[in-house]
Amino acid sequence: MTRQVAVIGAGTTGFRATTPDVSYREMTYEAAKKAYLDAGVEPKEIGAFVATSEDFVEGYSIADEYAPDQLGAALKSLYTVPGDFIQAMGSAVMMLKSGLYDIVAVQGLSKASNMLTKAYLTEFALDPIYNRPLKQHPDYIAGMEMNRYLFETGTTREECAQVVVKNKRNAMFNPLAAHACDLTLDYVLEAEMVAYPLSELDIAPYSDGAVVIVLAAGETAKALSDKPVWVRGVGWCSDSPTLETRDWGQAMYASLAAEMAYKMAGIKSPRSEINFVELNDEFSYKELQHLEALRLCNPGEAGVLTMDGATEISGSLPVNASGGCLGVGNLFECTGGQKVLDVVLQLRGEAGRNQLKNVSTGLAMGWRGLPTTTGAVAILSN
Amino acid sequence: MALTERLQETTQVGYWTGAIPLEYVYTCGRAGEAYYRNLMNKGTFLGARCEKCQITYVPPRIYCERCFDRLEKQYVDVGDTGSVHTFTVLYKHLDGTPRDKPAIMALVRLDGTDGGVVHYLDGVKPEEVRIGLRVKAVLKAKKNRSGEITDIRYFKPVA
Amino acid sequence: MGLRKVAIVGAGLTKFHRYAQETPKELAYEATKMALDSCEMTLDDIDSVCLGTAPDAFDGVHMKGEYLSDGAGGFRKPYMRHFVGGGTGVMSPIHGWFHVASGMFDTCLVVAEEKMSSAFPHPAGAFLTIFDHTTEQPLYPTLIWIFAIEMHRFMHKYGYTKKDIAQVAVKNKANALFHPSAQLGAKITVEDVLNSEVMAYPVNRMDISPTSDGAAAIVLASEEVARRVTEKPIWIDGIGYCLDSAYWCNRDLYYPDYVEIAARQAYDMAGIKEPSKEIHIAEPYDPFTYKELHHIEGLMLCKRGESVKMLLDGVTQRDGNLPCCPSGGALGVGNPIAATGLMKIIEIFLQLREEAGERQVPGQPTCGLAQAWGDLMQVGTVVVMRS
Amino acid sequence: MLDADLIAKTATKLSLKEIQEGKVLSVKDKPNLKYAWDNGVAIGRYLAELKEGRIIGKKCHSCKRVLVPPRLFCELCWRPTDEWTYVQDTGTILTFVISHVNWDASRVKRGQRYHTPAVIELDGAGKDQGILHLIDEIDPKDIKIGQKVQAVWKKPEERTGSITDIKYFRVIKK
Repeated sequence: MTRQVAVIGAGTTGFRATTPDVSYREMTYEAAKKAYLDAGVEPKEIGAFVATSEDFVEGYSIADEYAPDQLGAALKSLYTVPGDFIQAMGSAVMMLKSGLYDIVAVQGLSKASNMLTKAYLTEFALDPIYNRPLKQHPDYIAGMEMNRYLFETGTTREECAQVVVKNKRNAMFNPLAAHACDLTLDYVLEAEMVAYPLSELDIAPYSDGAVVIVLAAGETAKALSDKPVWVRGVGWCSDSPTLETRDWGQAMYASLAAEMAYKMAGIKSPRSEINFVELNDEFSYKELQHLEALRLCNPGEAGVLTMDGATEISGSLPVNASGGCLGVGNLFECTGGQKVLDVVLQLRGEAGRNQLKNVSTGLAMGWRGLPTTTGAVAILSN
Repeated sequence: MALTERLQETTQVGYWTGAIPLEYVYTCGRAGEAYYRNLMNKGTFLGARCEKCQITYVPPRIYCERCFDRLEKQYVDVGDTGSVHTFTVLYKHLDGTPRDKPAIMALVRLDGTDGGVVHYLDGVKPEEVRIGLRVKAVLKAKKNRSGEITDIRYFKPVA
Repeated sequence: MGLRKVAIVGAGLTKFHRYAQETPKELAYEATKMALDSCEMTLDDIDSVCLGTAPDAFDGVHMKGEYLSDGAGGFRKPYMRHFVGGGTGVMSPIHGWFHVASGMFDTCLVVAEEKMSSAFPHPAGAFLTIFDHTTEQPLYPTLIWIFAIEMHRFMHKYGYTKKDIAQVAVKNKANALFHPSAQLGAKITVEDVLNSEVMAYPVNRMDISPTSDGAAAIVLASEEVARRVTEKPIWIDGIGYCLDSAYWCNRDLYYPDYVEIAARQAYDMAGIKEPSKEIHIAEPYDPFTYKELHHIEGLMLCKRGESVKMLLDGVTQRDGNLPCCPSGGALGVGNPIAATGLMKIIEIFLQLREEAGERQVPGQPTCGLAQAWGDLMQVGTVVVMRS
Repeated sequence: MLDADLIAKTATKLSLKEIQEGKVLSVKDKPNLKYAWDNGVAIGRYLAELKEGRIIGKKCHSCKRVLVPPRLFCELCWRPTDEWTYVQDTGTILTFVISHVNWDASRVKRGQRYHTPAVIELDGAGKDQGILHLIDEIDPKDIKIGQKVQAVWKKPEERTGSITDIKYFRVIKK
């Protein structure tokens, strides 16, 4: 019942804005092959698989049909979590802790470039009775949320813009990232307004790519891996989904998901026990809102910390050293997969020029994007 | 090696196009039926009150999401006036093209409730909108109402 | 291997209708509320929630798991959706089992919902886009094609006739007369099935379950909690699930290997050596008549090629030696996909508690099984339960 | 125990007419969900070969199957596939259907031919290695499992690189 769980393998294709040379199957096969090679396992040794997808992101009515083949999971135990990769990872952790399996693989995939009507897609996630008939670009929800967040915390547009500058610059030295840029604060502040106070550059662009990780239960992990990365805590949570009654200023889902993960990991003081964070920044303000929700700083402090450089790679609490969604890209369900991947790479000392010094515990946090109020957190240690 | 072959010339690249060919009719449900009938007939908004949780939902629901008590007998008329809980000025259409005139979108927290309506603001300049602004619903003429959220034309400031 | 014991302690179901007025959230709420009430629990007692619902294309909401969360009791709780197409309903208690068996939660609310009537003009249209977008959709395939293709292969292999298979509809629709949620309970004859409209030979209209709106919910609990809240916990003793390749034309469709593999997993876990003797009652998935037989064979409840004999001998009747679909199944109760699978779990739960009323099978069953199927003739999900 | 009275109150039965005539309120919507899926290596080659009037698969030396549609990996052996291999455009009907319904559940109009889709095991691909396609040029009543069939192709200038470059399969001997 107290079985420990570790990441023993990770594989990715890397991330690009478009990937016209490979099908989604070929892309996933590549990530899976790398993950299994990294873990030193064959699919037949893997007890079960968890895939992530949402039907209309992939363009199928039943997208889970197309998960098994490229994972080596045909005629094996596999199910799909239509959720963030970190939720699926939570599912895998439960499966391993139950004692029924020793090795479980988790898959995330984005062929975002193949989905041509993304605004309509997000709009189709709105309540059909109360919200959808307005037929407006769903970025208005992010604009409204950003406005309320700035109002409640005193955070400024400049502080949000600094998140964009930082993350896109971090991506410059992450060879996996698709949207690296070296920008000035002024350049970001002058970007075209989309939904005041949200501008074009506050919004993470999309990317394609796949991530597969292999998780194993304690003894198996130790036997198979020289450098297991332990999943000390995992948590997930959904707040009220309705626009009319949800919390618009604070990310309650992230707070509650983090509390679950902290409790499991025995973390009492996140700020001193977490060394670095990869969290969801699909919109610039989300990085700040999420940092506060994770209790890594007080409400209203995240912007100040960002301006002070505390969240830079060289800072006291590096946030999105990979470049985050703003620099790597929004990967739909795979977004949390990129977060987990980068925490694993950092903890193994494999993060290249963005490698952080002396880190032993990292936090990965996912959010399901507009218009949802669902988030997930994983805490990993080497 | 993961893939034994890769396309090596741009002219080999190809794609296949398609769409999801479906249409939908969504019934408004038990609570939605009451909400929109009330809006059509009385021009006001209906909420659902959970005394246990001290919450008034707008739109109303048949249940309290927090305690799961039934609220179908707890519907209350909450009027048509409230204040701007948050807003945005939207510069593009759903298809991504720029708007000639930006739309002001807001969550209007109806007075005495914990819910409200997401809709347009009008009769006010974008730069004059503030969180907390007092607003009131402007509805279509009664005969033109069909029991949809678009029976509301917009919310406008009240003195 | 010392797995944590997990029990079902409460259950709720809505009425199934072709067109229900309730929104998907409202349907989910009604089933969930009933499940909580049935074991005198409230949302405060619930540590985690998992949701089973099949394609977004039915309810017509992208990411419908997010949309449904409050109706399913997920407000500010660890809430997660799982999805294996038509097999989702029976995957639901499996996913719930993971929650409780992990030791991370003591209770898990398991909810399944489907509102198929939102899709117009007919939810069948949603199935065009389950086929491979590039290599199959250009031929405009339908769901009925793929079932008829499989049914024809199954009949061809064993020499089964349409008349034999029609008996499944007669049995299940009659059983459903006693199910309070049923949409299509009826006293019909084999001739009625054979004379009903030909949809796609060999499938006639009455070989097919209806499209439905409905929801179902159960409450799972750890042994400690279960013993506290009920005198009649029903234990989930075996789980299994398996997904075959999406290349559905690259295998012989007469036999569902994926069901057999899932069943073997569940039997191994439950310590079952001779399923046809040790399983007293079963709810195989019956979206089409032949599917019940196909699945009975895959579940190894009879030898391959003997399911029709079993049916014609009355073995699978409610008063037979191995009652199958005593609820009335998808054919009789209705088929709101994910909710149907969980309805089957609930039927076994009630039967093992001897609370099935007029549907109660004789002989005090102590071990039952529910199974669902899904995707492109691909998914098997199996749960073995004991009193 | 399920309480029939309680269950009866959980959901309100409507008819299609009641919804369409507005007896209860409803909202209509038609989603705009469009895609362009990358063909990638294997399917790209498959479509290009169809345009040339050929069916290509990829062989797996481990399980000896020729995979059609081709893929770069064998999903059962979990290894890269081996050489590209043409299969014949003839084959055997493994199973088929006589469908009176169209994809959207509407019925085939009177006077029109019923759809007769089949799973066809292509010669040269291996046992049970089929593809989905249509049968034509025969009265549906006369189609039998086990019949030999051959692809009827569109004219070269009409082919676009699609599975529909094969118009249908026709029965070549009883």
